[in-house]
Amino acid sequence: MKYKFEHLNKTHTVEIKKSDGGYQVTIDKKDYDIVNYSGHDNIVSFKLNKELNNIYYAQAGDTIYLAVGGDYYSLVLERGNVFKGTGAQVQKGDSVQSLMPGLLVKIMVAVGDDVKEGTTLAIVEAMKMQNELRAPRDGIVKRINYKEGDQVEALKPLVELEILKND
Amino acid sequence: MKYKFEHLNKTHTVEIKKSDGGYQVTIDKKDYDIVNYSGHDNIVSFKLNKELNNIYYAQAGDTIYLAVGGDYYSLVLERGNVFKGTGAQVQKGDSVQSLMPGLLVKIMVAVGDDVKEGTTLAIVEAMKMQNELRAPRDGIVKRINYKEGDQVEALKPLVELEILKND
Amino acid sequence: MFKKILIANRGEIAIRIARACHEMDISTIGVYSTVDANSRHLWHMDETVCIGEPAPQASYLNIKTIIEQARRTGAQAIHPGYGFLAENALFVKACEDAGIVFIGPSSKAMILVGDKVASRNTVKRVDVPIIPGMEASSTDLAAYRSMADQVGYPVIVKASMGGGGKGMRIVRSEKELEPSIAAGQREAQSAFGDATVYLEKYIQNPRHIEFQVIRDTHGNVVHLYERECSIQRRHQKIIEETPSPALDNVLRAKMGDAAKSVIKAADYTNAGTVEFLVDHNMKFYFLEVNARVQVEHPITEMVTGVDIVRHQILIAAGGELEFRQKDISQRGHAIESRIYAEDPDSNFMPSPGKILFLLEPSGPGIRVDSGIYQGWDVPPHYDPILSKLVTLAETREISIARMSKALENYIILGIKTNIGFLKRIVDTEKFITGEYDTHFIDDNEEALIPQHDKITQALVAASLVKTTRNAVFAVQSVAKSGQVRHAMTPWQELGHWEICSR
Amino acid sequence: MFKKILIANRGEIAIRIARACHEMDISTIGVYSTVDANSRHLWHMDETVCIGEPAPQASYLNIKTIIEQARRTGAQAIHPGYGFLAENALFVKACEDAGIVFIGPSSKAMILVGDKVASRNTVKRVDVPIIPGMEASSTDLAAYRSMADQVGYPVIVKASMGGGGKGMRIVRSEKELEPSIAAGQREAQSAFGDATVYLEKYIQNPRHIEFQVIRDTHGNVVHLYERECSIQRRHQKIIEETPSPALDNVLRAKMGDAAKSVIKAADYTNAGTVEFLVDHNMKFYFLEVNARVQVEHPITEMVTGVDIVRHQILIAAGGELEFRQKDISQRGHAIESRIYAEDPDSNFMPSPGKILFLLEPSGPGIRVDSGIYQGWDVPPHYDPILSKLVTLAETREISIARMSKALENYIILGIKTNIGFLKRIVDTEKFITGEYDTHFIDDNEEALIPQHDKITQALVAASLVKTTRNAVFAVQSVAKSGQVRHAMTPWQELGHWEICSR
Repeated sequence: MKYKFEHLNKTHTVEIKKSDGGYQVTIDKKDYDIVNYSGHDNIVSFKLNKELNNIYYAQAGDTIYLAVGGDYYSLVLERGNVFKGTGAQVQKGDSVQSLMPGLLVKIMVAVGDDVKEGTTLAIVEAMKMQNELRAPRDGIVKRINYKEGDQVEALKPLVELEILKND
Repeated sequence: MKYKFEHLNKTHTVEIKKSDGGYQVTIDKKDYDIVNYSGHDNIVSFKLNKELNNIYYAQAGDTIYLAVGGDYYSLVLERGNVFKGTGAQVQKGDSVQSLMPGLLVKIMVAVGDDVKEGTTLAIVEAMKMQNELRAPRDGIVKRINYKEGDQVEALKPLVELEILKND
Repeated sequence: MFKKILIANRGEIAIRIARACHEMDISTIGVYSTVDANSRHLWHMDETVCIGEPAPQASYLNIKTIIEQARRTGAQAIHPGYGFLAENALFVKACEDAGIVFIGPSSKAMILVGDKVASRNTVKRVDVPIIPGMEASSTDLAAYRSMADQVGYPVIVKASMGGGGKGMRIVRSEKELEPSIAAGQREAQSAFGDATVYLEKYIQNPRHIEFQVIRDTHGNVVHLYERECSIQRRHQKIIEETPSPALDNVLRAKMGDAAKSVIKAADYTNAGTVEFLVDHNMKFYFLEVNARVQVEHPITEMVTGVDIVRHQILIAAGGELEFRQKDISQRGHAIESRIYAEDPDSNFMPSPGKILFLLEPSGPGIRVDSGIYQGWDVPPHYDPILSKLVTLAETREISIARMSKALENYIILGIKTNIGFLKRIVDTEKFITGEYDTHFIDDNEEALIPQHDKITQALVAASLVKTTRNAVFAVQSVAKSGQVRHAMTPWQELGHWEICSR
Repeated sequence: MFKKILIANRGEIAIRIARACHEMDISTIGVYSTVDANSRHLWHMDETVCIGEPAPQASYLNIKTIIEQARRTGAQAIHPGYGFLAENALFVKACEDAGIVFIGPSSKAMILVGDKVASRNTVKRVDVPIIPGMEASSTDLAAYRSMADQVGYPVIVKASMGGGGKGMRIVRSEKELEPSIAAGQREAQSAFGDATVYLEKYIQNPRHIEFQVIRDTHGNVVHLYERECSIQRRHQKIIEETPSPALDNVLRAKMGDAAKSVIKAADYTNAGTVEFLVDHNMKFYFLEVNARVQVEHPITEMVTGVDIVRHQILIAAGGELEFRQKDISQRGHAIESRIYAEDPDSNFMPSPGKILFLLEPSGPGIRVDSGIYQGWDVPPHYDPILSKLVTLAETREISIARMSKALENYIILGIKTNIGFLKRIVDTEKFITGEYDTHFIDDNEEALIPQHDKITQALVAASLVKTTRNAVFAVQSVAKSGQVRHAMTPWQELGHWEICSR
């Protein structure tokens, strides 16, 4: 079997096959011998380079979450069109939205304002932490869909921009 | 919905239907009003007679296991032919077997012996506890399938009897 | 003693309080916002009441509704926990007016210690050293500017009603002063509903050491020794320990006495904490009084054997302390790590979501005060604290080793947490030697960044899971749904044991 | 200090020992029988070795294999835990011969205290009171009969190599004597591989109180106070507490001194326990020495703050105790409940099988030493102990309340356990007043029988689950299998919160 896993924007290619007494795993072209494998509902154990590993895991959709000796990994199995957002905001065409639902603490711009890339447009607070939403590119504020004090939803356009063609 | 649950050899009939603001549950012909129900993967909460209950549960096959404020229940949903054994041995025709796998500590009879109902035939040890297997009826020992010191399997005939017709 | 207490909080602290109540045979009323209808603290309550929409202002900060529900349910007292209304003098006053006992200080003491400027003046009168700074807040920028000039930069902007680092800003030069004050005011308004800020001289690289004090209404006052709280990220404590590796017994006794005189001077009753900064010359300065049970109270409970929450309730009911200062000693060494739903790989962005798998550590010297469960959706509306992991051991060295192992065995999958980050902290040389101050996190950034040097093991595990486990899962799921096969006895299922396959 | 220790045990005690090792930077070698390949103790090991078939004789009691594997893996020491080989002098000798440190007493001391008859003689020499009985065992029934006549019935048959109630039989009249000796011999043979039994005067309704002693190889000896172990079922302790509600400080000091002189007289080193019976006149009698770490050691750790397993290792490595008797005091009150896989509804029949759901209690003053996990199949081959729940609180009253609540919050579903039975014990008036003896369980049978008076709630819950939950389960299972839907962020999944529905 061959898999591609994404971890923090890096893709790793993993090939796994049965071998005498275990598995051979090839990661990014390097070979590893796996012996003494045993798998349970949420934990797998195996020896790699003579070291015993007990690794907890859980899965949701294409993401597999792993705890490896106090270190944590979220690997996303790549199969075509996978959601990759990890930053505090995502861009959808010409709008800016919060990745988290939260309280709209402050709107820093008004409709018609000319904004430069990086200008703070609004501040959203979630889990007692404030996040600044910044303009992804230069543009003009076309529409603002919430008012200060509103609870904003995740991934819903908050400030819509008319992006200036830069050609 | 109507259910029959068996608990410690007693069958309870339960009928449940939606009501205004909750459920009406009829147990063995007595009515109960259930309000403020919420259900999760392994816990259900509801109010019964104004008391709040948080009850943990898990299911396997037709058995539902419940923890109710420090008290434990195993309810078996009845649908036809359900396994009901709870004693330390079960009878299958003319043989005696251990309900648990364990170590055959002692065989008290030999082939050809005439045994009375209640005679101890063998002693099996499991989890550091010794269990005596007794003759379910009068009979003659026809066959013994293990020897002392053997690890016996669960529900496999250990001592076979020729049951005397009592007519 | 009270028969019924309303717990005006959520999460691990609500559960902590409910436990103390039940042990004293007091029944508990839990409150929740609509988003918390499935939260674990409700499982520990005898009665539960929905108090409004998710936004804190609409529920956990809604004084009117909470007082109303306490009355309706017949609660004789309210325990506020920490955060939310815990240090809100208006709430304390509302309780007093409604004839409900507030488990904490009187509104008068709360107002005094809650006002950082007023409390500085009180403390000065009993000769406890304070940090040079403003005696009063101001609306005039010039006043701030002249104070900053007087004590010398760097200075620090603080919320007058604050706590927990909210509203704080360090100002290193005059040109930063105005924007820092504005930012501090905005955060203070949002966090405490009061925009008042004031200025203090900024102590460079201090240690943050606080003393737990407990005082009954009969005039008995006892301190329960110190907590070292210098491991902070963005002014937020994340690891605390006691005893402090910095104090000797002479200084410890001196600071303990100072803490008690502050509490007495404020006529403060119930449990309270006196915070100090300690500079590199081991000179200490009064910082503020925290008028609540603190997040980090468990480490004190573990080394002194005193149950702080239980005593809060006893004192609120008019009881007299059954011990004196000489009866209290420190035994062993305790450390607390705060487990937060935040992502160290993404600048500690909050990480709410569904907990897919949970395994909490247990065993000798391990205490977990947890507010979560497997399958729970952590909502995004509140503080990201999930639980607190506390270790107690004979020595500091063993307590650190125990914490490191316990963190490794604290498995939360499905959301991001700071567990790995905490483990890297307790594993650093600087933490182990105890030579750290409040700048520890910034100074050791390199060592604390996730290295992800076990990516190979993770990828091997993931590919093994994908190859061998997902099929098995499907079968298991069917069995779990209770729809399928005839019940087998466990005995019948035996027989397919692996043979020496590990 | 050792670099590698082999832990010749399984379950919770193997995990307890592994924790101590890791905290001391010692790596661990775990052993397992084929049926234990999936057992939790292996997760706590740095290396694991399969030592044979499930039958204890073939694996955990297999001296040759265990010594061989210790040699092969380079273990410098072996910790035996309790049960299995822990008190087997042949094993201790085999370790000594192989140059591997046995973490426990020398084979010489083990032989002495392991022989109940020889140890009685040793104890008599240091003027510690013993129960009247045989000075030697015999193969002649007449000798037993004359001894019984001499001390008067009732008498008790005991296994010479015994412990934990195995092989014991109370004999109330001469006609019961012969069959009881035969039964005791059979059980002794099966449990300890030695059929030798002896007779003692049977003390009516005694309390069972033991003292934990610790002695290094440099002659330092300290007792860590008592454990009250009178709550027993079929001579098996199930609940222990410390301090004992029966002792005053004078008797406590006297018994502590007696315990230390027994240990010194036997030239016993490492941790050991001296068991006493205390009769209704508060007269105490030496019973036996338990030459191992005991199941109930955690309660001593909690009230004294001393880590017993850690000190076992330190002493075995030649270390000197860093404390003296005056440094040790009791603080607070600790209780332990042993969680067993057995069915109180079916005469406590063992109940192995699959654990479908597990939630262990946690929080202030709660310690869980657990050897299980959700999804594990508890095998039928070994002792039914699953875990130990320990509470510590300021007072006995609060410790009992804490235990009662913690038991209620200890959820094990899928197999039968004694949790409900334990809760009923700590809830009885007699337990709460502390007026109990070793006959408590028999005397209070009525109150301890499961009433199942919450069957209505159980049936309501079951019908709600069947009606509303099983469909949801099916969906969940699919999601869990990782086969289906496109990954959604947790944010996208928000929005279907229940509105004040509780």
